[in-house]
Amino acid sequence: MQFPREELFAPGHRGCAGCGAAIVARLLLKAAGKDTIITTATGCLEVMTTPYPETSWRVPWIHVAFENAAAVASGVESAIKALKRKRGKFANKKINVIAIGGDGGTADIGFQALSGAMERGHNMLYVMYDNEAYMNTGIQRSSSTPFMASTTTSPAGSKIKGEDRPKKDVAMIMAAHGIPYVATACISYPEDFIRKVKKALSIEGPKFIQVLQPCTTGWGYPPHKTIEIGRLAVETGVFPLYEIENGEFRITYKPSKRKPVREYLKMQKRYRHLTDEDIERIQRYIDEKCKLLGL
Amino acid sequence: MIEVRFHGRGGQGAVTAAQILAVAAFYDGKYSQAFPFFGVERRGAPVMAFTRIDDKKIKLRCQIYNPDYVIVQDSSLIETINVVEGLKENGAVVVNTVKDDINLGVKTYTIDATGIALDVLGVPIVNTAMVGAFAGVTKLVSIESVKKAIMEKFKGELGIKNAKVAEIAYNEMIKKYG
Amino acid sequence: MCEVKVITGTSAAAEAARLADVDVIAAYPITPQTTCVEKLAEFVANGELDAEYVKVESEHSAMSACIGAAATGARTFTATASQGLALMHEVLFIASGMRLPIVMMVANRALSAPINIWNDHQDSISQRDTGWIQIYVEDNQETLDSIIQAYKIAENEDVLLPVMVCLDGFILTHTVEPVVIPKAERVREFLGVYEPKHAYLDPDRPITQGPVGVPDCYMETRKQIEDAMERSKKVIKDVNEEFSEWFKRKYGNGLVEAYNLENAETVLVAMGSVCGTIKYVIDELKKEGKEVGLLRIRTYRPFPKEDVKELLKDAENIAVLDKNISLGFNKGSLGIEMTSILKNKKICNYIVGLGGRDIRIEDIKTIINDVEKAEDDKTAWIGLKE
Amino acid sequence: MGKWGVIVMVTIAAIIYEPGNSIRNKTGSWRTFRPILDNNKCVKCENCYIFCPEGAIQEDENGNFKIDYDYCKGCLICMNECPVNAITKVREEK
Repeated sequence: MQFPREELFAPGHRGCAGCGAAIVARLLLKAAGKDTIITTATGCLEVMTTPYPETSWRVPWIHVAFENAAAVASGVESAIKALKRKRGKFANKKINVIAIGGDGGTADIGFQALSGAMERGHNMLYVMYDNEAYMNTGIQRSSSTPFMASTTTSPAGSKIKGEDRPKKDVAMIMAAHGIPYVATACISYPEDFIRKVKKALSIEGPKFIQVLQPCTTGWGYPPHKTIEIGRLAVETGVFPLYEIENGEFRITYKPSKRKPVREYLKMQKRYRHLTDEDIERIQRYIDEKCKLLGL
Repeated sequence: MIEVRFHGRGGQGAVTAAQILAVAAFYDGKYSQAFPFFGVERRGAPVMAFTRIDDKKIKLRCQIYNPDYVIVQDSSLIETINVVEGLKENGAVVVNTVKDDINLGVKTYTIDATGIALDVLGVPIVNTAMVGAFAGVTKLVSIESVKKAIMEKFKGELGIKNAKVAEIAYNEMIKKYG
Repeated sequence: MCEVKVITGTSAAAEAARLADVDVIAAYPITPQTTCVEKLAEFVANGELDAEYVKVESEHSAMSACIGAAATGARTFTATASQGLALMHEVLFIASGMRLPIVMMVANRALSAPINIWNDHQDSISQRDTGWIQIYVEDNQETLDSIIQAYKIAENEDVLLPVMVCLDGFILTHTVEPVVIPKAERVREFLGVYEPKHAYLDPDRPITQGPVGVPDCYMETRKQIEDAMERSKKVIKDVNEEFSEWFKRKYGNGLVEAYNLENAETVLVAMGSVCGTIKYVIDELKKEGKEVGLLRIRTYRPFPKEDVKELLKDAENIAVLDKNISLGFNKGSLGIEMTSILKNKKICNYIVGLGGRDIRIEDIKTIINDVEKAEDDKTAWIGLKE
Repeated sequence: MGKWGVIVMVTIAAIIYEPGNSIRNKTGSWRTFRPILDNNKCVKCENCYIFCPEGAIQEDENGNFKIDYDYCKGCLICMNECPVNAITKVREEK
């Protein structure tokens, strides 16, 4: 038996068939276990798991607003500390405090609260589930949307070919905060993701994991391809897997030979407007990035 | 009710002086209140602060327009500000100066607070001297309470020295004006 | 037994939070609240208060962290003013919607633009409908006492709503005056320990807080808050009584304070520190044989409708002072609300003290003369430059 | 029965005190295709188990993986990720 069997994320949630965010939640809870408190930013994951009076969460869970999952988590963490110390609450249990936000709630509107919480040194893990756009409200671009991807607010038109800016590198910005642990992960590599979550939770202080999560609706591919596409994102070098532990960078998965990005792009409707030259351009950009990281 | 206005420059501790006076009055068993003129002044700019002293609880919350006393911590202010503005008819002014012949057209008491401060503290911070001088002139607060208030505000050696400054200023005013 | 200190309003607020033994403070400095959060930081640094102090990067995160902490079962405190309160606006609704008994000091200050650090009530009045109980205090003693009372009110199971205690920026926050500071043990005994039954995040009892409020449930959650507001009136009155038994001080009936109302045909209605100046003028006029009354609204939310109706039933001339303005309606919020409660009464609304404009003794006298002469309802701005 | 299930009395702050009660919501009706798992072909690699967004594939007491059709939404990730083609699909007849 390889993966933990305890299911702390209940079925019956209203995510799309093939939802990557649900896989993030399920894997995350398998890694963290039951002594965990989750704060969640407004977004797909929050909406689909808690339409009153139903919840898919079997761990204590709180949602407050879109931009403050990290700030709420810092309040939770502080309360646990104070109540343990002053009133012997929580029976001296080690409680994992985990904030979850999508790329919009993390890289955009929640960025300030995230930066503050990481800088203050709270003992918490922040998990950014990255599906590269505002999926909850119908696929609008975020700063995590990749170059040339078409979204409803960065549409592929006759003059502008989708998103005109490269993807914001949130993990590296978090690393620049000097926190003890930063990692990227992808749901297509569950052992790697679970290992990183467990490792993060074993470290005292603020931790950040950015987990790539393909979205069937937003990226435009059939639901059964969720894992396959995530795997291609990693195999092509589009989304490299690494961790930075106490400032030390380490690639955690190195494809033996990087696949052409064309294979990845061609599977998704958000890239269907790309010409051969566009794909070449993206390939060159990815090559450069991978070179920097030693891929 | 007695209303006092302090004139000083930002960084000279006019607000602290007004507070020390209020605390001293409280130690004497009176009700008191002190507040700054709520400005945006920075170090060096002219500033004001106020103290109210009464035998009963002070309800009034507006600024002070007709003070009974005005305390001028820096005589150079006299050239730029009408320090006696609104002063009550039988009111008085206490000015920090080395001159004896300042004519403001009202009852004026002078003291070389800077000299005292330099002697004892080694720095020209005159707020505690001015509160001592005010006590000496008006007898509205006891010097014991002024000293107590100062020692509470400034801890340790600094408090002792400032209390001494206030006492010297107090005695000088008694000697000078009776 | 008690200690009396000559302190500012912000210090009084900080002392209250210390006495209430708060567990978590999350705050961001802003004028004129700053000295309150500085004082609290000092208390924590010196071990005079055992609390976690979260040095957040904004007011939005201050309230968010308080929500997280309160939802975990901690007693929380924060403080803000003006732009900071406006930045919190979104999360204020969430604090009350999640029924978390957070207590916040608001150092009332005008809103930009133009930027203005001085006092009026526009900041907290603009949070009227957020589901927070609002207490407006007259002096520094009441600041301290009200924050202690606020915990007792907020944590009452009939209430479970957050409370903001509003004190006038600079006029109280930066004014020193004598304040009685009760013994910490006594306050802690008065308040008891906060033991939330409805909501706390605990792995041993996994609950979901803040779900999607579908149309089938949202309206009920609003009605529940309204009902709690209504119930809070009695709780506020009871706490005021109980507080006076313990600490020998009380503030009217908790909701309103009547001053010289019995024989007065002319009555001023106001909130906050200006009530002190009004009382001073009333005392002066009384010496001249003139009777003028004051109805001080202490809790703006819940609004003491019943008390107002009863206490003003014989008033002929009602002057309502507002340190805020509903632009486009040319009335202050208190003016609008008094008009909706009191039918067939002459109610004149006076806009005063915006952005720190001093409210002088003469201004109060002008208002009294004006309302007595007025033939019908009106709005006038007092203290404007010609 | 309302759109969101029966809400008789709304709890304070709409807090949900019953962890994981979304199991009341049987999402199996969403399916167009039904995955069929052939346990004779299964090599117990756990791919279908770990990648299922619903957690609808669970191990039974004999160590065989089983699909819970009450919740399976028919995304067919399991079929796609099965290395030995032990999972096939059939159209749901509705």
